[in-house]
Order: sequence, then C-alpha cells, then structure tokens
Amino acid sequence: MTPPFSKLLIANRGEIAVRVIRACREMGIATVAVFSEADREALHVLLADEAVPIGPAPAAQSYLSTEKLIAAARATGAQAVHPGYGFLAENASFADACATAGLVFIGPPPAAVRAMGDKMAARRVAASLGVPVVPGVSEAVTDDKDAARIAEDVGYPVMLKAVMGGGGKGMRLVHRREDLAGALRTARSEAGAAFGDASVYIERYLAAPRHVEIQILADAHGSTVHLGERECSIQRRHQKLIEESPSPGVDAELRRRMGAAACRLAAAVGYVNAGTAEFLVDARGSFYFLEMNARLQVEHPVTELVTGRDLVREQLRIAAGEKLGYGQEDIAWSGAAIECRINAEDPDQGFLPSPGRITRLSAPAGPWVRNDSGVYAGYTVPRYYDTLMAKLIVWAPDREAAVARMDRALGEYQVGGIRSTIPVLRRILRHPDFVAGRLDTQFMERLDDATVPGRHRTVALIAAALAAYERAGREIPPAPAPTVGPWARLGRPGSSGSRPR
Amino acid sequence: MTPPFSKLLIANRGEIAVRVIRACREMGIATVAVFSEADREALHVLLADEAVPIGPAPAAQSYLSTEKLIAAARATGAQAVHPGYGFLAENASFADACATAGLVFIGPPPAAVRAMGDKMAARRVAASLGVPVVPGVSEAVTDDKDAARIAEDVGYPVMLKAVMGGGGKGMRLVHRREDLAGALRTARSEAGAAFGDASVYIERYLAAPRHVEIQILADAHGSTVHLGERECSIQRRHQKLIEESPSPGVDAELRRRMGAAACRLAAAVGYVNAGTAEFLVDARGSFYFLEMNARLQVEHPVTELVTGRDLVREQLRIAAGEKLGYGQEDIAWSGAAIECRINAEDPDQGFLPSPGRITRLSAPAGPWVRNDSGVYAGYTVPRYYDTLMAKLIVWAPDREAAVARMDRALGEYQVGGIRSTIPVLRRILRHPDFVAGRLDTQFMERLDDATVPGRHRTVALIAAALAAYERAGREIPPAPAPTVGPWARLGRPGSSGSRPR
Amino acid sequence: MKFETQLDGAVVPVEVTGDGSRYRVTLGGNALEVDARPTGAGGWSLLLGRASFAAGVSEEEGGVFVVDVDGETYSIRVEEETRYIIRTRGGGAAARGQILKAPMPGRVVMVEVTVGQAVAPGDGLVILEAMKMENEFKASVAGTVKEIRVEAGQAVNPGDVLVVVE
Amino acid sequence: MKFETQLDGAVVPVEVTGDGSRYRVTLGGNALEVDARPTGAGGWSLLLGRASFAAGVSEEEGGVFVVDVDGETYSIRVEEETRYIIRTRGGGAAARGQILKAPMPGRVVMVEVTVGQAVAPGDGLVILEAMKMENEFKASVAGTVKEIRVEAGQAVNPGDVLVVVE
Repeated sequence: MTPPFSKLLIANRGEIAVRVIRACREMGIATVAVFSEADREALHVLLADEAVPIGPAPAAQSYLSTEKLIAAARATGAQAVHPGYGFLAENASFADACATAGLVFIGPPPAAVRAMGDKMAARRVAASLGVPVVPGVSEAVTDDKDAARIAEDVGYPVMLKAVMGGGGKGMRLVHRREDLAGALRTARSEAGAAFGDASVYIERYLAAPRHVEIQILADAHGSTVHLGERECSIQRRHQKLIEESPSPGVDAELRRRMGAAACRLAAAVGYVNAGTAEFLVDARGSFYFLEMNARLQVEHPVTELVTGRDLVREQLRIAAGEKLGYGQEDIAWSGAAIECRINAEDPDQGFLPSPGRITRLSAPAGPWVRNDSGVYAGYTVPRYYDTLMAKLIVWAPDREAAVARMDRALGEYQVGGIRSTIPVLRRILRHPDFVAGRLDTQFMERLDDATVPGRHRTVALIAAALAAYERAGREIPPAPAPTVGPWARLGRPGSSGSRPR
Repeated sequence: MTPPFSKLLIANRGEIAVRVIRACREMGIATVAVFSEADREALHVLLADEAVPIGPAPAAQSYLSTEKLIAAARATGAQAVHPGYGFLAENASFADACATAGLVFIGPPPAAVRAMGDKMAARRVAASLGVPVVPGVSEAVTDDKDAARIAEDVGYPVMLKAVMGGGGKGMRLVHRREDLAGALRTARSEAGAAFGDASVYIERYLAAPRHVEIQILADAHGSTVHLGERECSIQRRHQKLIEESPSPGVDAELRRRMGAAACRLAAAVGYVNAGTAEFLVDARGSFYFLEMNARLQVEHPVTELVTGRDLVREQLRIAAGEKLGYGQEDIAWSGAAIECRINAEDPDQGFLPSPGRITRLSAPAGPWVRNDSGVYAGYTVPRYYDTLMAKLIVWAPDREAAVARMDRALGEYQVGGIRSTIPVLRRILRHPDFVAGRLDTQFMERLDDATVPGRHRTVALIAAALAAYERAGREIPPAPAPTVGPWARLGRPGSSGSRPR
Repeated sequence: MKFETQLDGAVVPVEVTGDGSRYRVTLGGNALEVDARPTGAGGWSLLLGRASFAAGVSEEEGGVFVVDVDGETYSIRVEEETRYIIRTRGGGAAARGQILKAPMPGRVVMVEVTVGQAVAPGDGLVILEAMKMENEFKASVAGTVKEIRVEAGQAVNPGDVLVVVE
Repeated sequence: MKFETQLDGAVVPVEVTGDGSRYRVTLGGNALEVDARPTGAGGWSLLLGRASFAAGVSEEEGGVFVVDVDGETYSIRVEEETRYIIRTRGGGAAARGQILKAPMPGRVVMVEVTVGQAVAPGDGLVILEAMKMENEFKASVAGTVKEIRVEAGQAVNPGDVLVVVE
C-alpha cells in the first residue's frame, strides 16, 4: 500500500491523538503531535514521530489556536491535519485555514461542516428529504410570545435547544407553560456564552427515548455507505458513558431505514469523509433526526469491531481522494461490541473531576479486549482538558457474551491515585435493565436510585488496614496535633520507627 | 447462558492459566489456580477466585504432580480440570486420574491421547486413511543395519525422530550414510532421557518445508469441524516464534483438503475436544501429516481472531457434553491474524533465558491488538518454567495490514529489567521474505545471516548517558577499585553528591 | 497494631499482627489469616484462606486509603486506635461549621455567597471548574459565611480553603 | 559531565550538561539540545529538536544501561570519563584469560572440562539449565582451565564464577 500522505499533524491530544498516530504508523505516515505546556509528557507526544509545542495549557491558547496549528504543520512539512473530535474538529474556519495553507483537512468540506453546524438548517434539510425530525420549529424563536404559542402547538413538555449547540449546553426541559419564560432566558444565556450565538429553538420532548446514531462514510466520488448504528442511550448530563453496536432496539429493517436516511442526508449536503447522524428512537421504534456530527465520534471503535473496518484509515484514504472501493452490499456486521468510557471522575462524589497523578494502572487484556488509552502509569492527568482517559471496548459473538466480557474486563481494570468511572460502569453493566437491553436516556436516573452495596467491603478493609500497618512499620508518623490535650503524650505505638507487633 | 460447570481448576500457570481464567469468568465459572512456591505472586494466582499451593518450584514436585492437583480439585470442590498446554496436558494417566476422581478433564478421551501420543501409531492411522505422511518407516528402527537399509530406501538426507517425541528432542538430521550410526546413538540417548523411551524412527528430510497445522473441534456427538490452518514456520530450534492464520502458502482448496484430512484423523481415533494436526507442506503444495497435538495450542488465538470463535469456551462446552451446534459450512474466515511470542530470552546472546524482575512494562494497545500475558510490571519471572511471558496478537483485514499492525505494536512494547524477544520479532517482521510471505522452517537461519544495524543508536546513546548523568546527580558513586594506582585520588567529579555541571 | 477503619460512616476496629507475608487480621471480632504480598505500585495479592483477591491501595491525604478490588472502589479512613480515640475525644465538641476545601485542582468560576450571609444546607457556595466541567459546592450546615478566601477566576489547589461557614 | 559510552565494541565520548529537563548532549563532537523527561519506571521522553522518542532505560550491573526504543534494544556501558581512563590504563595489560560467570540464575547441568585441560576458543566449558532450556557456555580464549568452581546439579546465581581459564 502506498501511504496517502507522507506526514500528518494531529490537532488534538489524549486517546484520540494516540488513535490517529497508531493508524498513521500502520499506514506508513509520519506523525506530528502538538502539545500545550500541560502536555509535554502526554502519551500522544511520546508516541508521535515529531512533537511541536503550541503554547500554554488553556486550550484557547493552544489546541484551539488555528494560527499555531497551521504554523506547526508548515514547520514540520505535514501535508494533512487530523482534528480528532472536539477542539477544532467541527470548526469550518479551521478547515478553511487548512485549505488556504495547502493542508488536507481530514474531515468533510467546510460547506458541509457549516451546513450541519447550524442545527436548524440541518433540521430543514432532513425535513425536506422526508427524514423525520422531532416535532417542533425549524427556526430560532426570538419572541417569547411566539415561543409560548409554538410550545402549545408542539405540546408540553418541550425541549429548548441551542441552534449552534452541542454537549447539552443551552438545553432546557420545560414541563409547564409558566416555566417557559425563565427557561428561555437561561438557555439563551448559556448558549450565548458557550457558542457565541444565543439562538434557541423548541422541540417536543420525547420521554425516555433511545439515543441511536448511524455511522456513514462518503468518498469524494459520490459513494456513500452506512456502517450501521450505535446505541448511545447510557448518558449522564448528555455525556455518553457506554455505547454499543448493534443496538438491542434496532432490527435489520430499522437499521436499513435509518441508514438510508443518514446516507440521503449526507448526500444532500455534499458530505465527504466519516460522519454520524444522531437520532432519537421512541418506544414504538419511530426515529427522529437530531443532528449530524461532522467528525469522528469518540465511540467509533464499536462500529470498527462489528464491521472490521478501520474508520481512521478510511478517513485518511477518503481525504486523499481515494474511492471507498466497496458499496453498501459489502458492509456486513458480525457480533456485538460495547465501549465503556474510563473517565477521571469520581462517581461517588457526583462525578467530580479527578485530575492528578496515576500511581498505578492495570489495564485489562486478553481475548477481544481493546483498550484505547491516552494515559499511562506515572502520568499526571492535567486539569485543563476533558476527563476521558481511555475507552475500553470488547467484542463477542453476541450481546450476552459481550456484556459478560466487559464485566470481566472492568474487573481487571485498576486506576490508582485518581478516581475513575470504573465502579459505576460495572454497576451499569450488572443492572437488570442493561443486561436485558432496556436502554433509554433516563437509565442513569434509575441507576442512581438503586442502592448497590459493595461485595468486597471486608477485603477492602483488610487491604486498607494492611497498607496502613506496613506504612507504620516503614515510617515515623507525624506527632498528633498539639491541641488535643494530655492524650497526646500517651502510648504512641508506631512512632519508634520499627513495627509494633 | 447456564455455565457448563460451577467451578474449574486450572492445572497450569502463566499466560495460558490466565487465558482459561478469563474464559471461565466470562462464562460464570468460578476458578481455582494452583501455584508452586515460585509462583505465589504469579498473575494467574492474582486473577483466580481461589488459589491452592501445590509444592516446591520444580514442576516435577508441583505442576506435574497428579496427586497434588487432584487433591486441590477435591479440596475446592472443582468439577473440572483444564490442563492448558505442556505439563500434564497430553498425559493420558492424568486424564485417567481425573476421571477416577470424578473430575471432567478438559481435553480428549485418554484413549485418543494415547493413540496420538505414539507418533508411529498416529502415522499408521494416517496412512491407513490415505492421509499422506513423510516417506519413511512407520515403526521404530532397532537394528542399525535395518536403519541403514531404510535410510537408503527413503533417500538421504533423512531425519531421525523419537517415537514418543516432541519439541525437537531426539531429532537428528543425517546428511550422509557414514553419519547414521552416530546419529542413531545420540538420538536414542536423548529420546530415552527426555521421554523414557529410546525408540526412534526414520523419515525423509524435507528441505525448507512450511510447518502448517489444522485446528479441529470435535464434540462427543460425532460432529467434527476444522477451523482452518495456522502457519508456524518461523521457528528456532523447533520453538515457534511467530504464527499466523491464514497461511500465505495455503489457498482455499489446500485448506479444504488438509482440513478434511485432519477431521478424518480425529474421527478415526474417536477424538473429542480441540486438537491440532501438524503437517509439513513442501514447495509444491504437497502436505504430509506429522502428528496430532491432543490439547490447546499456544498459538490458538490467531485461529480465534480469524474465525471469531473462542476456543477455550468451545473446549469447556464440549467437555460438558454440549453439541458444537454448527457444522463445517458455518465456519467462515475473515482477515489475517499474526501472533508473536514475547519470551524472556536475550536474542543478542543466542536466546539465553532471561529470568528476573520486570522493572518496566509497557504493552501495546489500540485497534485489533490483543495481548495475552502472564506477567506484570514488578513481577519476577521465575527461572523454573518456560520463557513465554506473553503473546501479542493482531488482526487486520489482510496480511499486509496485519504485518504493519504487528510492527506498530511491537514498537510500543517495552519490557525492562530483563531481556525479551521483541527486537528479533521486529527484525523478522521487517525481513523481505517475511513481508512477502516466503516462510519456511529455515527462515531463522537466513535471518541470523542478515546483519541489521540498529536505527536508533544515537538516541540510545543519549538516553543511556542521560540516565547515567541523572543517576550521578542523585548518588555518591562508589570509590574506584583500590588497585588502580595514583589515578584513584585524582579528580573524581560526581563524588561530591551534587551534580557537576 | 490496632486501627479504627471508617467506611461510609461505619467505624470498624481492625487489629493487624504478623510479618512479611503472613498476617492475622482481626476485624469486628473475627480473626482471619491473610497471606498478603505487595505486587508493586500499591498492588496487593491477598489470600484469605484460598480466596484470592488482587487489590490496589492508594493513600490519600488524611489517612484515607482508596482500595480498588474487582471493579469496586472503597475510600477507607484508617487511624491507629489511640489516635482515633484522641481525635474523637479531643474533637468531641467539633465545631459545627464547615470549612469548604477544594477537593481538586481547578479554577473558581463563581463565589455564590458574601461574608455575613446566612446559608442553609444545600445552598450553593462556590462553583469550581476543572476538566471542562463546572462543579457546584454546597453548604453542608446551616450557618453564616465567616470567610471567603478565593475570588472568581482564581486557580486553586486541592486542600485550599475556599469558604468558611460558622 | 563527560562519559565514555561503549556499544558493540565502539567507544563514543558523550558529554552531558544541563538540568531538570533541558540538556545539552555532545556526542562524538556533535552538540544536541535534548528536552528529556522521565515518565516513570525508567521511561524517558526525549525530544531532539522536534523528533520524539520514548525510551526505556534499565541499569544492569557494571554500569551497563539497557535502552529500549521503538522495538530495538541496546546494551550500553556508560562510564564517567575519568573512571574509564583509570580502568583502561590500570587494566591496560588485562589478563588474556576468561572468567566465566553465570549470566542468569540456573542450574549446572554439566561441566565439560577438567582442571588443567587445554581449551581452544569455542570449546564448551559448562552447560547451564534455566527456564527449561539448556545453554552451553564456551571458551572465548585459548588457554588452560585453572579453576572449576561449580559441579553438576548445583544452583547458581547471576555473577557466580563458574570456570576460570588462563
């Protein structure tokens, strides 16, 4: 195989930068990492062929700086830029800047990015193609009286959404008409702060839908295929925690219909490269288009494992102008894949971020276990970027075996020094609704209600006491605080430096 | 799925014990590890539900003690015993002892083990079924005159092989008739010492054949299927280093013929469970049966990755009396898989064993990379057992991509504190013959002749010098040896405890 | 050596004796023989009789040991018994106020209270941003805001005092 | 600080100056700026200009540093320059004999020579067994066996002297 490029710059960090570096290495493409001052020791820097510093830790001064990224690409002679996800991945101006600098942007054409970035415009395209959308308006509501009338038409409860939104910001669920005005105010304020555009629109709220998305690939020669769906209903505050493919709620016929809808949408906006159409699916199996993500998704590996197709490799081939070389009839699905997101968050404290040094890291391995990680033992997770550390992905011939395999793999995973989502992921995996495939976007609320006693309390107490005991034997402990009175001078076993028996 | 057993004992150690534990955990089967005094901290002990000590480090007093293994199974209430490979895996008496103790032995019936353990008998069975064998005699040669006559008939060069042999012991290649008597003497002596049976037989020597084996699965209800071949020609001293499936030298027609031959052989001896028929394939694509391995092979994962079937799970299901549930027409192959053996050996010093503490371990990960390991960072590889630490396995849609992926993965693999086969594996992967699929059992001799200069000498020198520099800054170096004369008192930078600049 | 362990509000006395790899651990009155081996970087292999566990133990501030075992995580405060007695007696009349400390490195987005303000449990005190997530920290007691030691935009480190409520 | 590095028989002088993470390494006359960070457990991230390398460095006995980089392994002896000069001058007339030491823990299978026996380079001296493999150690010089310090069946540790040839 002749590499489609000789050198590529990855305008990202963390596990996705590592993912792209690995694909490039396998294709014979030299890689350029960029890094902020917080990321000199990040894994993507260690693994790349070259690494270029691009400024201070805050992303606005580094990973979001078009100027520095283009300069780094020029300085290293890179021919192409992969934006990963997040940061500048769906920023049409960045794609423009790459083109201007003579760099191939690994993603859709700027026009398609723009067409899909405006959620209202995307809704209108969908509606015009006969792809169902959630009932609501296809234009921003600026007037509160209009909003009240529309909400009545659509029917409460309604959802307010930012026109340029994503990631849950600027979203508000409104149950009663008297709450509408206040919700409009806060939604507009959040949207303005987050996206520089305060416009919001109104949609009917679907209770407990599934969140299902379709992966598409389109080449620059007019071929578009879909690679089936991903079930992404396990979310907390609109952040996905577990994804899988196929969806237990999608059969071959629904897959065909949703896939065809996604391909029609892509073709209509001149989409090229990898993209994802997001849908809500209600309990009756009706689906509603939400938006198109003009980038590689975090959860792309589950699609890779059931189709056997390397999506990053396909992105690079497509961006280089190659033809897909296969049609929809060549896409076959085999088995079931599940992904769990290993985030630096403390699920026991409301998912509080948990940056810091990883003192111990033991990743699962063995048959059909894939770990896409951006961290290593001894690495310090910086406080500046998102909490995703790694993605644990498994494949098995069927969903039941995949759930069992993921459960096994999570049991082997240990991250010490900071907290991770591993315990809550295991609780989800063992929840009867998850096991049965009864998934919807309200799942996490049901989980929070379930009290789950730990199974290994005694072992944990023993391990903690042994660690304390061995530590006491090694060190002279600090004296107790001086304010506590006469007890302070009494028997202090452990202070002699030798271990008391 | 109802687990076929509630509890299973693994009569083995290392990566294969870990492999079996993982399969059991995914099936809901509780696991019992056994460990010698050298293995208290081994990974299989850490991962099992229960662990039972079975004696001193030497295998003869622990892993080869039928009595201790049966006692451990009884004490823990295990219902079944998985022997792994090596140790007692092909010991019919152990299988008998399990049956007597009411334990299910995960492997073929003792009669089939015995039938295949005698290489001469297996040859005769093959010949009677019309499965080609390497030209030679099907009985042990006891008389040197008979031997001379047979060797003339077969034609020099000839190979002497131990009747009860395996692993290269008792094998001698004889090029000229005047060397025959001496070779017979040493082959008999080695065979007697290794297998307790000095019988040897004579075979025609095939120059530079491929070593190709067929995986079969047979249930207790008369169904036998094959799962295609594994190419195992990359060997050093009859020890496999790299295996792959499919073989670049086997096409669908040859696979069908070899597969059918393997199934006929298995059926003829009443074989049940997983087994492997080994063949030599010459340059013209003719194949010759060598022997049947009545156990799981080290290299089973490459077959798993191209067929999507979990061989350990299948072994357990079959042993529990379940039906295969599929036929030959349901077996499909997809893509290409390669396995590299990460051994504790120093390829720069003639593959000298390298036991000791692993101070640093960084295993590759990411898309379609599987690491089946029996070690971890901080673990001490004991000197008592074989050198296999881990198996690195990759899958890709085709062989070229699989080779590139393996090369990428080996580049990420670092084992510090002891030596490993990683550097030589990478040299093999990059050899033009390997890349082109020109494999035969003489490959390693060609590799040894190739001088390969390192590509990173300068970087290595810098890293070593920096490590020495930082170490000097941290420590007061020991004084030079006192015998070297007046120089000893002169300028000793670095001895002040602070770092000289 | 005697310890008091605290997990989810429960206090369990644990006594440990032994050496090297063989320990006797008495936990809530039950004595257990434990074969425990450190496996590096805070890892422990424990054999309780034949039952095998691989636990990871990390020590955090304040004598808290975080234990990972079989996909579960436990935060356990372990104190030598005498110290525990001293602390709980000496601090028997522990101030009923709240000293809100930063649990992680981050940046103050907003201080939601002013000095002198009365707060009830659950009232927001400070919003901290870290890893692109905003996290609100609330009053755990009723009282009056006595001190505010940070302002919006300021970077904080774990353990930094943010707000004091009396 | 000046070092002499030895790799595959070649001696390369290397000078290192610098601090923390920025170093200047002068290697065979070429000065390179190196940004080097330890990443834990002997790992180093090196930036030579923009070129990035992740190297693993383990120290073995005798000042030998084993460097793993990109799937390659190098054994490099590093000596502070003065020590190197002392050693090579002091030992200029190094004995031409051979002191065969065990390179690994193992068990002696066979001693193939007797004291007083003449040996030529390549003659087998001792067979050691470790990890189920037998390994023959051969004479590297012509000479006479002066001492045999082990016998068949004996367990040996790395560095134990097995045979001395003069």
